[in-house]
Amino acid sequence: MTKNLNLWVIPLLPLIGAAINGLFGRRFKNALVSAVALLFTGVSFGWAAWAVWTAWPGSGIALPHIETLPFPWIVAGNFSAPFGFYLDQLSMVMVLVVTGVGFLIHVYSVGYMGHEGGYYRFFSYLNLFMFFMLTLVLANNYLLMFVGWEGVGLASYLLIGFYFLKDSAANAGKKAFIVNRIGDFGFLIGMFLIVQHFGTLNYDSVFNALKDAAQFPVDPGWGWLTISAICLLIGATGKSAQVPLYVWLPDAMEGPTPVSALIHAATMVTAGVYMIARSHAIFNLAPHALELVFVIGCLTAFFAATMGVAQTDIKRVLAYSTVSQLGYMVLACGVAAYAAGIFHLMTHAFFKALLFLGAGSVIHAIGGEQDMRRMGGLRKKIPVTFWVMTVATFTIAGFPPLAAFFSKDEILSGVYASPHAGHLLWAIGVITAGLTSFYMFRLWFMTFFGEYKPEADLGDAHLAPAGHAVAAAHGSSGHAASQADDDHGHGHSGVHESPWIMLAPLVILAALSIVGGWVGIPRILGGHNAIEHFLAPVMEPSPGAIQAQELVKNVPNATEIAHEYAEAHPNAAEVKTSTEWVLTGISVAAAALGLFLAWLLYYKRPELPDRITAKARGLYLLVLHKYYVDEGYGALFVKPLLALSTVVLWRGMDQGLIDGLVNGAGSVSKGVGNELRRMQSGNIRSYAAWVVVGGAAVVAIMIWLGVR
Amino acid sequence: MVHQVLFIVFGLICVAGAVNLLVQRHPINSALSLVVVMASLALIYLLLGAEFVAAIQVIVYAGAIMVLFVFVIMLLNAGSEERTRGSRIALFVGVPGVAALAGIVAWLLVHSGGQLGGVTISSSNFGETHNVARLLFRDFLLPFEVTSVLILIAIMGAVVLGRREN
Amino acid sequence: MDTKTFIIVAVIKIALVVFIMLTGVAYTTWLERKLVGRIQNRWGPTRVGPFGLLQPLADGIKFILKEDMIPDNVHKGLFILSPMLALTMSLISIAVIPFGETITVAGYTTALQISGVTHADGLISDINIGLLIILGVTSVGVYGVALAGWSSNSKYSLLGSLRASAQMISYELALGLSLVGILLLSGTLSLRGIVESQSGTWIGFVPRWYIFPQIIGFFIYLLAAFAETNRIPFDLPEAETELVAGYHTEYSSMKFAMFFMAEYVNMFTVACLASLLFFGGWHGPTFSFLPPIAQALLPVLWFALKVFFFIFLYIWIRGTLPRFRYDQLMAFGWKFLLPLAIANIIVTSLIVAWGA
Amino acid sequence: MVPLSWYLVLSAILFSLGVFGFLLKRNIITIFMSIELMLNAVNLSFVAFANFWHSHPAKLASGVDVVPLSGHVFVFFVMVVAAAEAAVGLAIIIAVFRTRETLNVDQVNLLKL
Repeated sequence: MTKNLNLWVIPLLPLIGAAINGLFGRRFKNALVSAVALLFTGVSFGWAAWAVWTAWPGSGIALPHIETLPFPWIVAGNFSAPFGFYLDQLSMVMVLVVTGVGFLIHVYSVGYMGHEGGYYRFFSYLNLFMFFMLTLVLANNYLLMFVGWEGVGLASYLLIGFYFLKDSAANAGKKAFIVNRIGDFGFLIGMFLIVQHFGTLNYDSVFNALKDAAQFPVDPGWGWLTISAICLLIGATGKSAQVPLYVWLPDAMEGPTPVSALIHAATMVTAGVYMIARSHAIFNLAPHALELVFVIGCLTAFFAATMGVAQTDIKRVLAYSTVSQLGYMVLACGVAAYAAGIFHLMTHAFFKALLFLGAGSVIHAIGGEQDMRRMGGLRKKIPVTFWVMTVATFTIAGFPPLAAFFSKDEILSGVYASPHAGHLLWAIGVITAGLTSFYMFRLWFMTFFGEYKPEADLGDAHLAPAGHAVAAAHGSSGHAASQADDDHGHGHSGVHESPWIMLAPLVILAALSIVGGWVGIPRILGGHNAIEHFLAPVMEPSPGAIQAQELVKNVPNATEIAHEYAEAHPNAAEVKTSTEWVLTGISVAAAALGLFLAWLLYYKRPELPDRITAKARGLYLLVLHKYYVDEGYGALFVKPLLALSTVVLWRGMDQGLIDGLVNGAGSVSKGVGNELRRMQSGNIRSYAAWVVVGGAAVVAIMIWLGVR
Repeated sequence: MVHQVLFIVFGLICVAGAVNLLVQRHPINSALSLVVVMASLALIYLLLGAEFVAAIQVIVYAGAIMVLFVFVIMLLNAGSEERTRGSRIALFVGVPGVAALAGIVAWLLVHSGGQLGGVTISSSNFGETHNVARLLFRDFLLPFEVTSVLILIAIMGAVVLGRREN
Repeated sequence: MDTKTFIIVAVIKIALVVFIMLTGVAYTTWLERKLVGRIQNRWGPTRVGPFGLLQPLADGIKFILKEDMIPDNVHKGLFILSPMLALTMSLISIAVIPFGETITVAGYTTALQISGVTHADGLISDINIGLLIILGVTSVGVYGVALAGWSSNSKYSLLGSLRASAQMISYELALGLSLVGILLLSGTLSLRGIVESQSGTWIGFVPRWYIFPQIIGFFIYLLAAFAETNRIPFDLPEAETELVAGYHTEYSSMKFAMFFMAEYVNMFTVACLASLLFFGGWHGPTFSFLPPIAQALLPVLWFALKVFFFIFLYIWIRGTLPRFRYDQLMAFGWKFLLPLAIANIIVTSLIVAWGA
Repeated sequence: MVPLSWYLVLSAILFSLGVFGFLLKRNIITIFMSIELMLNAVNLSFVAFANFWHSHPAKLASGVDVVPLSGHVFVFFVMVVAAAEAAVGLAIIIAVFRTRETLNVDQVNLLKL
């Protein structure tokens, strides 16, 4: 008897919370609003934990555990999409991450948003987001997942545009939504193809069907399987901000910081990776698609990292780092190391959320200032935040004991081992790792070391106006808002540590980002890679990836098999362990190099960066302006679209055709009327003439008929 | 032979009267020429054996309607027509129309002239009053009554229109 | 009987009848002036010839010799045409009036009627719509009067002609309808046929004349006829007191004479018609002892007597009755005579239908 | 024996003259008279055909044999209609003259009396 976990409670609770806050929030006091929000999210987290605990593998409940609600949702002919919930190892991880990190961020935002306007609105949106994310994660078919997918897009739009009075925020929200929609378009096409070929969208039936290789052989060329995989990939790039459709994430920083933390670091952006991981069976049978995946992943990782280096806004740096880390995850999925990808996703959720919340706390501390050049020397003023940020920075850079070291290493080794162009990708990966640690430590040094210079002139004209305006605008709103409750004078003099309600989640996250990695310690370092085994049943290896598995990973049942294997193939193992060590060493070295450079440029000799930028003017500008991608898109798509719609649709069609027709009909009848009016001249003899002509005509016709 | 001579004579009188109707400037002259036309038509009817119709033609047309016309012309005494430039349409559309009409009819008559037989001076009491009367009051009784109603309405109309608004 | 002889006979008959008619007209004028004179207790013309018998001749010569003056800005054509029109229209009706049975002269028998035709089998037939023709001609006769007044371009004559034509049009109706009674009884439109149908007698001595069954018809006819000929009670058009001479004011000499003759010929026509339709035409007691030629002419004598009676009636009435006012005249015509005539027709047709 | 077509030609000529008068004349009464002329032309053809059917009995398409005298009856009805029309027409002409002081048809073009 499979125990009924009624999983539907988990997403429903945040929905109820959102409804209550949304409908009655205006009349509630802030405390009550936050109480409601926290209560429902907390209970949902508890329920999820209980559900995961009861359904833990080996606890008698067969995974994947599917529960479908009784009432039908969409039934059309033989196609039906029920309200079904799907719990297996992958969704367990995701549920825990989403509810856990989500709850912590809720707690944090109680403090952070305390003195902002529209408090109840913020929390109802946040709860709404939780509802949609949980639906996405727990759905048992692509359609319900798509509902979550769109819902999450909506929530991100609402939250990015929270300060809707600011044009830039509204535009950013709009941009995020539109870019996501473009991605969703691809996802839809993919779903259509799946429906066409499988007749259903339910995961279990699709993946079981894919198992028998006879009916669905590996798709060598560009068959429909590859196409559908690519379409799913497009959806993922849209949602997880990969190369072509990443432009919305940096602008999404317009929203309040907890939003960026929750949505643009921990949960929403990972949806794409989750989707790829979830539909790994499809991708495994489409090698070309996989190639495309890891190409995009690698590109995104590298470029985002380079862009991150030149940013001066603290949140933008973190945004680009998110994009680059997501690039890593997609790269992992690309080389069929899905487990590694998910592992990195989990650890990333912890330290990236921590980084964002830390940055939020910093911004909160100095009264809303986001530009790093105006920060400095905050080490002593906000010590707790400093230590928490230090942990996060060292984690993301990839230093050994911390979480990211393990997950990133997993990915790099997976990449290294992958048969097609593994070594090149690995090289790029390591360079990106170096860059990542460089710009993180740059941020670290600029924010916490040196002296506090609130009035630093941001005179560098070449800075993108948007950024500048944003900072100023946000600053003012921040000032205004903080002015409201911050009694002691102008913001800069009153640098104060954030209240404990904000610091507690930071500390927890810091602990998690330290501990998080230990779950997946690789075999060579003594661990038995628990996360790997945990996810293995979900991620049965694709044919293409089997060699990689043998090279790097042993079979699921613990180290003894590994040892036998090692004896059986000594050299493979040898090669394997020695290369393993080498890889790990190189990645740590890259991280250290990044630290040293950052220390050198931003602590030791702060004037160096200006000299370097002066020398490599062109390159610096290029990077600063984010390779002119936004402008490119604008010119390539937006302007022609606008031109098309004004010239062709509006002027040509609407004005010319439709109005033309309508007015034309009017003027034609007027003209005809005018002509005929002359007939009624009152001149009797003209009437006579017409009568005669008529008579003649009738006679002629009759005769013609008669004679004929 | 006599029939043809008489027909041609009366026909010519008819046409002459009709042309005179057009040519004359003063309506009284054209009215009288119309009376001549009607009288000659009455005679042609006699040729065709239609005695009753001829008599009625004389009494009703020549004797009543034309008298009415002459009476109105005398009463109004409007003088002869002045040469106002008439509507061009009448000339450019009407005249060709009539020409076309006449042409068509003439063509038809010439075309089918052959098949139609001749018309003889009927000696028998063909068009006598009692034959026409029997037909009129038996087969065509309803139209007869309807025309009487028509006449009644015409009389009322004439009275109402003719009355001087006081 | 070939056409040549037919034409000769016709010409002779026409000449004879016209001559008799005109002299009759002339001497009617004399008779009228003598009678009116006697009525008004004076002698009338006595100077010219014994008892003024040559007076008509003198008048004739006078009319012929007088200057034929045509006033200017007069519609010349119509001015001259209208008297001729009046005279010819009135003369035409004589052609249809039968005087008697037949007469054989020099072995050739012919009907005593201008338009009468004697067939080989002795049957006499005349125009079978004679009455209609007379009605037609009288209605066309209106033109003469109307045009005369209008063409002489003077107020009085115009007013006179308008009144005359209005009067004649209105009374024409009554005239026509009054005769319908007789048609119902006789069943034919030809005058000879009507006269034939009046031969014989009712209960012995009463002659079968239509005067007795159609007494109302007779009176309507008489009044309408008087109006048609513009004679005294209805002679408003040329009422001397009001319109100088009515429509023939501007006329002089011969044209005036024509109008005058036209009027008297009309009187004669009316008289003949009355005697034909109501007094049985030439039917009268026949005396066997007369020689054949006299025997043949006796009916004509009867007919002449009856006509003379009516002419006498005309003149008698002229001498006694005053003139109608115009509205009385019109009202009498439309509101009294016409309904009466229609009533008469209805009654007669009921009797005939009941009889059949 | 006169061929029927002569009568029809005469009728056509009279009719055309009537239409010409109807078109070219400017005096309302003259126009009215030309209409009467047209009606008379039609009457002539009726009577001519009546005589023609009398001497050449024929059957209608529906099998009913043609009644020769119907021509005369029809002429009778035409006359009645013409009389009615003349009466009303002349009354209108008088009314027009009373307000317009002219009988010229070109001046009477205000679509009301």
